[in-house]
Amino acid sequence: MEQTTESENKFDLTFEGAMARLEEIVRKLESGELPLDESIRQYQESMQLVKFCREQLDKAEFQLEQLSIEHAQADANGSGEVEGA
Amino acid sequence: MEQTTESENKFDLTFEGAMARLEEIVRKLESGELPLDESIRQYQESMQLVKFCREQLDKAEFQLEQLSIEHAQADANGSGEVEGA
Amino acid sequence: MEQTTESENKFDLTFEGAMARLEEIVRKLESGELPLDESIRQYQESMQLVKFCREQLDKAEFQLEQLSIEHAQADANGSGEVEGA
Amino acid sequence: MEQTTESENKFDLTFEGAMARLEEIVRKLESGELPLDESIRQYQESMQLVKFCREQLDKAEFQLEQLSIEHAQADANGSGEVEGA
Amino acid sequence: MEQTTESENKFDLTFEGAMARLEEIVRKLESGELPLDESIRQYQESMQLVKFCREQLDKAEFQLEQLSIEHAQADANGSGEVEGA
Amino acid sequence: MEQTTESENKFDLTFEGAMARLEEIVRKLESGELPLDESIRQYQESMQLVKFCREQLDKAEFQLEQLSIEHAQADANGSGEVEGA
Amino acid sequence: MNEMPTTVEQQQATVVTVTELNLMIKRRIESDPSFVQCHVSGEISNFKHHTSGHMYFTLKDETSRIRAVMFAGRNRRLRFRPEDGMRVIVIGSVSVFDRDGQYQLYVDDMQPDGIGALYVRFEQLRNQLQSEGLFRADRKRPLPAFPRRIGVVTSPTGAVIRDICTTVERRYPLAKVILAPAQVQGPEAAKTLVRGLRQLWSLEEPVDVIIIGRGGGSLEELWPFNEEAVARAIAQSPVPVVSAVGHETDVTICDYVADVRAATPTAAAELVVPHRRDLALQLSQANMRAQSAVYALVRTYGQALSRIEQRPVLESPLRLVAVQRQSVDYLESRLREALRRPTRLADKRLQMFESRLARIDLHQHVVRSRHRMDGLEGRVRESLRRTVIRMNGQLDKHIGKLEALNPLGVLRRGYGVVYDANGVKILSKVKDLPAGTRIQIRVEDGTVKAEVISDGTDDRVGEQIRLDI
Repeated sequence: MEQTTESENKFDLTFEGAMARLEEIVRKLESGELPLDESIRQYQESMQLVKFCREQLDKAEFQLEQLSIEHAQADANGSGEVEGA
Repeated sequence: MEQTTESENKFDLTFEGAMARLEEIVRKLESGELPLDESIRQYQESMQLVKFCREQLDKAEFQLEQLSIEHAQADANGSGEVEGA
Repeated sequence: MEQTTESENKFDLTFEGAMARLEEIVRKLESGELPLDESIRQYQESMQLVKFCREQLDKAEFQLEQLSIEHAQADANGSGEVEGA
Repeated sequence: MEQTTESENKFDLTFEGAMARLEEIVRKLESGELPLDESIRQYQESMQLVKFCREQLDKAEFQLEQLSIEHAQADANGSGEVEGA
Repeated sequence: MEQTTESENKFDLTFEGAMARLEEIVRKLESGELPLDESIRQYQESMQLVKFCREQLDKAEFQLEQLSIEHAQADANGSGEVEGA
Repeated sequence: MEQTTESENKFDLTFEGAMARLEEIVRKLESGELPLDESIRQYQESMQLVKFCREQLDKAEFQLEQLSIEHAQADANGSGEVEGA
Repeated sequence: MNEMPTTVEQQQATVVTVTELNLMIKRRIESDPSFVQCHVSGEISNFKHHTSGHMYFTLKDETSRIRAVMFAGRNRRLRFRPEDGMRVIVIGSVSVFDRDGQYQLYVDDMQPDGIGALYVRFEQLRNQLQSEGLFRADRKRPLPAFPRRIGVVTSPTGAVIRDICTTVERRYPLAKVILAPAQVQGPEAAKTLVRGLRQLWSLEEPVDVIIIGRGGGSLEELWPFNEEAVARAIAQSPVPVVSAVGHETDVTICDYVADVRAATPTAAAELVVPHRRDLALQLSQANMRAQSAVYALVRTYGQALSRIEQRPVLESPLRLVAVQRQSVDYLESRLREALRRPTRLADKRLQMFESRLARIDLHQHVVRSRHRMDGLEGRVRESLRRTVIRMNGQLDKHIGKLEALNPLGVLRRGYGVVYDANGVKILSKVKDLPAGTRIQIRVEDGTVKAEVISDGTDDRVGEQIRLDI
């Protein structure tokens, strides 16, 4: 059930939200003010956030790649016409 | 349905409007201020705008060329008469 | 119908009006401030104006030619008398 | 009809008037302020005026008129002598 | 029953709380002001606290171990994709 | 019954109380003012007190040793894991 | 002679030099208007025409004479040669020739007497009309450029009309000459001249210009043209008037009043009408000017149109698009550049977090905690251990003392302690030990049970022994 909650959490989570949360956690961890178990929980969360962000980034890069290719093709066709004209 | 909306959108869109929008998107993308997924959406839109602008330009060039040819022909006939007179 | 309107337009148009309009259009086109489609419309109009002006000039030249011929004949008759006096 | 009007015009026209009109037309034409078609109309008119003046000069016959004087004895004699000269 | 109470106790107890308590006990013991039996009781308590802390630390170490492994795996996958892109 | 009283006595008795009583008895015995029987009673009491104290101390030592063993065992296990990590 | 000094003395205050006196006289005379422009009649004598051109003579009558001078600038216009004995009327001013102290008449004009009276009238009329402003330049009207009808007031039989007709016919036959016949000399002449002028004005079709004149003659012959009536008629003329009276040297009042003065009738006609040759030339020029102007206009317009047509934007309209295309290309290239930016930025940031996370060593945290805990544990144990040792020490001390203080320690020296049968109560008094009492005796190495055999007696030995010690 915990797993599910996390997943839902991630589902709603934006990349930027995750990054912001990550920032907060890193800051807290760096401050060394957290209790041990809290540190571990936060560290754990940070790992999940990193994973989530990395995935999002990969997905985004892939999409951009795709778009770039599509557009390059469309362009090639388009410019071909123009130069031929 | 999305496709249709876009088409309608483009129908109302002028070249200049598209260019302005494009400029705005490029600026936003360059600033790095957009959320990641928004970046991708904007990039996608910008690609369509580029395509639309190119099409408009091609169309314009074609029209100008036609007009220029028509005029050159009319001129050739016209000047012929004048020189003959 | 458009053709008719243009023709009527030209009917009212003087050579000078056409030249002034032409100058204005060229200036606007050169300024690069016109929207693309407006540029094309203006270019179209400029071509029609050039044609109209050219026709007017040709007509004027033809009339002058005619007058010159008429006058030369009249002169030949007339000047004969004068020089004889 | 236009021809007739011009002829009538000429009929009323004095040599002096014609010369003045001619001068005016030449001045206007040289000023370059006339529209093209008006220039040609004026030029046409100027040619007619020149023609008119030449004709006037060519066809004119000198006339002497002597006013009668009741008391003057030499009246009839004087004018007779002059016209004979 | 005693065992249960301790567990409950421990349940509420944080590592940091336990350490603080331990610190306090040490101070008391080192002050030499405690009666012997009290010393022994405190000693006994301190030993339980030590046990609790040790367990906590062991648990933390285990969790960290786990996270480290997970992360290393995720990283290996993730970075592989990214670098391939 | 005496035994019980002692035990009860001892029950209430703290190590420190016992030591204080011992001190007092020693002082009294050293003063030599006590009648023999009283001396003997006191001496006998001192013996019991010594025994009580000894027991108390033994108990404490036992605790120390006991935990020491436990700890050594736990340590052996724990440190093994930790160092292995 | 004797009186001289006094006279001289009397006049001492007002002594002047001769020069000054002559100057005073000169000023006095010249300031008197009756000596200015006065008409004087007399007979010439002692006439001398000096080589300088000046004329010196004496003017005299039966009873008197005056010296006169007429400077060259004045006498050049004389229409007769003055000579001795000639009666003349002169116009001039009296002044003093200060070198000689002589007053003399400075002659401006001179006429032979007889006509001299007429001359005076002429001058008077001329002054009169001039003062009325009839000769003013601004009254002079321009002649019409192309007169249709030219009125001429002159003798129908004279050469004047003939010359005018010939000239007009030759130069400008378009103009019609209308002759108003008039007598040009004699007593009736002025009247007929005025009538002629009026006739010409009142024609149904008015004339455009009038020439009035006659041929040359004596002053008397020309006199009608000096008559006031004629002059005023000319001044009243609604059309410009050209006077052509006599020869060039003859000046009449008419000439002053007329809008233009011509030297001769032919000259008058030439002034009044243009020459047809000039007109033909003018017409040709006008024609040429109009033509070149209109051709120039068409050419200029043609050039202007060509220039417009050659403007780059019209000649190559694709430029219009080219600029925009560049903009699109530019934006697209920027877009491509920006493509990876968001992910790259995000990636960089994420990497930063990762590296910061990597630096966070929770393990170390645990290790430190463990150390701290171990430390605390050790301290607890050490503390307790020390307490136990200390307490043991204290206890041992007590025990040591107690060992020495064992009240039964004396037993080792041979003492014994008597207890009751139960071994509880110490019995140290004889009275407590009646015979038969069961007792326990504790000695060094144990306890024995015994029974008192006999009652004891008071024994002080023990005391003594104790005291001995």
